[in-house]
Amino acid sequence: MNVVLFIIAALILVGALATVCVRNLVYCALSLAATFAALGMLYLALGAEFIGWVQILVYVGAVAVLIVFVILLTAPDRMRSVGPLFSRSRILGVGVSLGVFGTIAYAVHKSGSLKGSLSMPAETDMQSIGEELLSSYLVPLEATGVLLTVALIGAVLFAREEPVEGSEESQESKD
Amino acid sequence: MTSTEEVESISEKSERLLNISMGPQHPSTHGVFRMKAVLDGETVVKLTPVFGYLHRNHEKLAERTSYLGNMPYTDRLDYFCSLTNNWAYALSVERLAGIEVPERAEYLRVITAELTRLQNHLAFLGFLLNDMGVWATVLIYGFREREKILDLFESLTGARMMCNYMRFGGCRCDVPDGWVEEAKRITDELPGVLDELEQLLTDNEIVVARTQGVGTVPGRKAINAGLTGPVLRASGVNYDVRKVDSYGVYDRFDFSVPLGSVGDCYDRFMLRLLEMRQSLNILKAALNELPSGPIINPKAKNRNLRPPAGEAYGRIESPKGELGFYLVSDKSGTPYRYRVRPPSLVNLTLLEDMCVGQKVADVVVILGSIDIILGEVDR
Amino acid sequence: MWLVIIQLKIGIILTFFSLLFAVASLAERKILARIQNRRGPNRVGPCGLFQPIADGIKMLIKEDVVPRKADRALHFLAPIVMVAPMVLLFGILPYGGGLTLVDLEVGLLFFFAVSSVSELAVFMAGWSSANKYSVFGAMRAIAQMVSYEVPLVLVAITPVMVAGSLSLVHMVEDQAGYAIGVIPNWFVLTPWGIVGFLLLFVTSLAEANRTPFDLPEGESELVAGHLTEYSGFKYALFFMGEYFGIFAGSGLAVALFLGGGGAPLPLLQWIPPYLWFFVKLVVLVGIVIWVRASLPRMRIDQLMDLCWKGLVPLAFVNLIAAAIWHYSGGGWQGWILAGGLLVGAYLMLNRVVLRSRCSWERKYYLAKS
Amino acid sequence: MTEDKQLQDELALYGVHLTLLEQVYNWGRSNSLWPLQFGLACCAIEMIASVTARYDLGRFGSEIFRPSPRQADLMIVSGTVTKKMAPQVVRLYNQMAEPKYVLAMGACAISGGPFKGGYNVVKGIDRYIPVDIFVPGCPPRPEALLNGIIHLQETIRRQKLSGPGKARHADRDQPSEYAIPEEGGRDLVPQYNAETWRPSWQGGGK
Repeated sequence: MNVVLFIIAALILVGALATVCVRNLVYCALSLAATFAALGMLYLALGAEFIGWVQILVYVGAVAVLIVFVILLTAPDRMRSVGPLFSRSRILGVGVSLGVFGTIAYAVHKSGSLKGSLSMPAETDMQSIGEELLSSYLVPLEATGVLLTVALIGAVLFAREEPVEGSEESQESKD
Repeated sequence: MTSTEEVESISEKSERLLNISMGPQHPSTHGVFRMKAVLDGETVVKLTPVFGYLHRNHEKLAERTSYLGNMPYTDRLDYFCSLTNNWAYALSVERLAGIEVPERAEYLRVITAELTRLQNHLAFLGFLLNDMGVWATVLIYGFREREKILDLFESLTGARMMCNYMRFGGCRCDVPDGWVEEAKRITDELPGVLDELEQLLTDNEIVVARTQGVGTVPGRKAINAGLTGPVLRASGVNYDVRKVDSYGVYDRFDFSVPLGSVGDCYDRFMLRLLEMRQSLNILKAALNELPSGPIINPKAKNRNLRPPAGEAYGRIESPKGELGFYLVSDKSGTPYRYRVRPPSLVNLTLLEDMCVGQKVADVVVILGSIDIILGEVDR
Repeated sequence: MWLVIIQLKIGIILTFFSLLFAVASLAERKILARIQNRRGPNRVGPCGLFQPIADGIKMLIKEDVVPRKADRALHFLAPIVMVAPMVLLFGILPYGGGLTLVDLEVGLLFFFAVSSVSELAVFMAGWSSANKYSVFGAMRAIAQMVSYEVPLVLVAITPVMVAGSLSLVHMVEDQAGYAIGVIPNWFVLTPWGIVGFLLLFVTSLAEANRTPFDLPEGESELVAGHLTEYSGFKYALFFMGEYFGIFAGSGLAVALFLGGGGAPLPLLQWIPPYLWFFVKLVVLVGIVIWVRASLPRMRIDQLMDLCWKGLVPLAFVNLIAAAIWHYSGGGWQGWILAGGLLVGAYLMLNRVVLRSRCSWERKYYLAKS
Repeated sequence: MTEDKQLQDELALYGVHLTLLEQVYNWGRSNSLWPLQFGLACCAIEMIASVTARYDLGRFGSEIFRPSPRQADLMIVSGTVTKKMAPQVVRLYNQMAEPKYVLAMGACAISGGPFKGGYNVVKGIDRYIPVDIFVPGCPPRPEALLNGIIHLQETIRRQKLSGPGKARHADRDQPSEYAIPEEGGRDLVPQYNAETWRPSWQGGGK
């Protein structure tokens, strides 16, 4: 089991590094998709079937595809190369990443999951996930839904072009 | 929008625009037509037609070929409708040389011309639907019926497509035995086929959605651009050379000219269906009333024809519109000037106006609804 | 022993679908030909049966052209990414009768998760070809697949709701048995099931880029869309991926709505369920081919309109109808309530979406002079 | 090859049927000729007619007209090639994947046909690309096209993949792409591709 986990971890690392380091937008996006897929595999290897497939469905099937779509729509010329690998403010970058790493490391250390051996949780089947979501976590779930809806509407509002006089908008109303 | 404004607005948004070239080898350009399109997403911003990929120097060749020698070349103008091309050319030469045509020949001309119209429109429906993405089904139905008509042509003239049938002052040969009966049988059969096609297509939701409101041309604009034929009549303009000029013996037949109201692709498509029904009426009457007599004016000279100096313009209603031949003679054996007025080319003039603002997929349908033949466009 | 059986099953399933691919590619040409009053391939082998073999040989040995400006790696990977997930999908279809390979608890989720990867393949194909038509086709394909995934998932949720499980096997079991002794308990024979089945069929046509939704490779507009620059075996792989997509989509429809391997009559239950499953699947594939021969293609805006203004709302209403049906016990009240809701919604959507763009009635004048 | 053939025949007498890989290869290629969807002029209509119900090219497995040259095996040059179009025709040929064949359909594609005297017509497409089958006629009837394709199939079945006289696509010395002519004032430049055609005064001719 451990070997599998290590392979997956290596895949995730390579994918994530490629996402950041490769100088080709499309390759970045595809490596990101590969990273997501590897993450999904990690969940699956840990026995969390539901979350694993959801990870693949949502992140590979939807998020990565949308990223790719956006790249296609917005930057057809700049797809093949984006700026230099390292930004100018290296010290700031190192600082930020160290900070993030420290926070996560502290949280993991504090949570105590590193101490004992990793105990597999009892069967987390669909049924229990659904029941938990709709009973204990109903309010967060609904709140997330509302938040997403608001985000969606906001995105539509932002994306919509200002109607220029005599443009498609007015033409459509004529039809 | 004037052209400079247009260019400016295009360059403003140029980052988002995509230039694509459709043709000369493209599944839906009906030959070697080419369109340079500028797209904003799926919408056409600008469209430039590029002609000349099939420029076969028809007119230049004609000016050094004898009058009769040009007849086979006219077959290859609009290669779907060789017989109407023949007729238009014969008509102009007859006007130039002052040749009378016997009655039987006139009837034969009407019959062959209407048969040509039928097979052209049948093929048109198929090509239009092909452009809409039906995998050749309607095309093959159309061609199935067309083959029957081509059989008639073959037994009459010896060739399926390049008939070379008309002569100055009449027709080349008389109908073989049983031809008229066979033609009658096919004319009786065709209404059923048309019903079938109509059932298949006119109420098809996707066909309606793809054609209605697409490529609309108002009547006034169509007149100004010089459109003719079904494309013009779809915009509601009552103009049919068969009625206006009543060349040949068209004044003896009872037929009407179908007119559309909106002028979009759907109207153009429907007009063809309706026109076929009218053609069938003419055909039926002509086949029944076919008089006996000579098929060619015995006094007419075909070989070494040297018409008196002058000029003449003969025009007919070809299936695609007004087909005219303008001839200038200097008493020699070859035309001094020979000019074709091809309906396809003139009908194409509004292509960009029809297409701008529509989707790419519509461009293909609009082009299909105009019904062009490159042999005639590029000559 | 266990491993041997699994391998045997995998072998049977893969053989069946590969054979079905060969037969379907021939059948498509034959059926199209018959619809068009033609004969279709009949020179190679008896009745043209070896035509797929000839095509396969030719595809294999055809030169593999990679355009100079193309991205070689992605151009090579795209067909693989296209076919591989489609093959995985066959693993979870509930053939029944012991042939079912895996009974995943989250089967449906697996289906959508894996099939969504093919969108990336289309993008990779289109982008890597460095051809404007390819990029155009890829953009259309992605827009179309992302949009149609929404109604597809919404429709697939209804049987989940009723059966109370994401497992396809469980869903088939839920449809076992017969009402009044003759009518099978398939979901398609409920008001929400009919609507759901039709929606699923339409959306999976769109997901597989088939007529009338074959815009990404619409010949008359985009030459061959994202496949324009593919030749030889890579093209064949895409072709195969498309067909496998159709098979998997049809298989899903059979499992969700047509009772999986259930026999249509109690009398016919002696026929093994996997045979029924395959019969139903083949019939659906036949309908897909029939549709191809007879419908024109839609336009991109109409496609999106149909999805977002027609199918998505209808799928939502269908979800509610299924809930009503479920809680009303499924008797005649269920028929009236759920059926009425669906018919009402359909009529309303029909008025709003489909008819608004075009006026059907046209007047034509017949001028006498 | 002849010895092989003898051996094969002898073995066949004893009920042992040998099939050479080459035969399978040629059989597959010859029965799956997908033409390029590409019409030039009048002949294109007869080409379309040959796919339709009465003639049905599909019987020979060739009804799949691929619009993209990458997936096509056979280029039917159906009609007059003008000087404006010739570069595109050659380019399309270059874009096709090997093994590829060219069928010159009709008088114009073979020699310029009735328009040979014109200033804008290429006098035969074989000046620029190697033509495998000529189908004469103006335009050839669909039956003639079918005949041409059947002949082409037979030619393909006879092709050898190695040894002297091997097929064009198997021969590394034979080019797979040809120079694309360009507009050059009076005529196209080059006037012909020397690899495929030579004027008669240079020992050309069929």
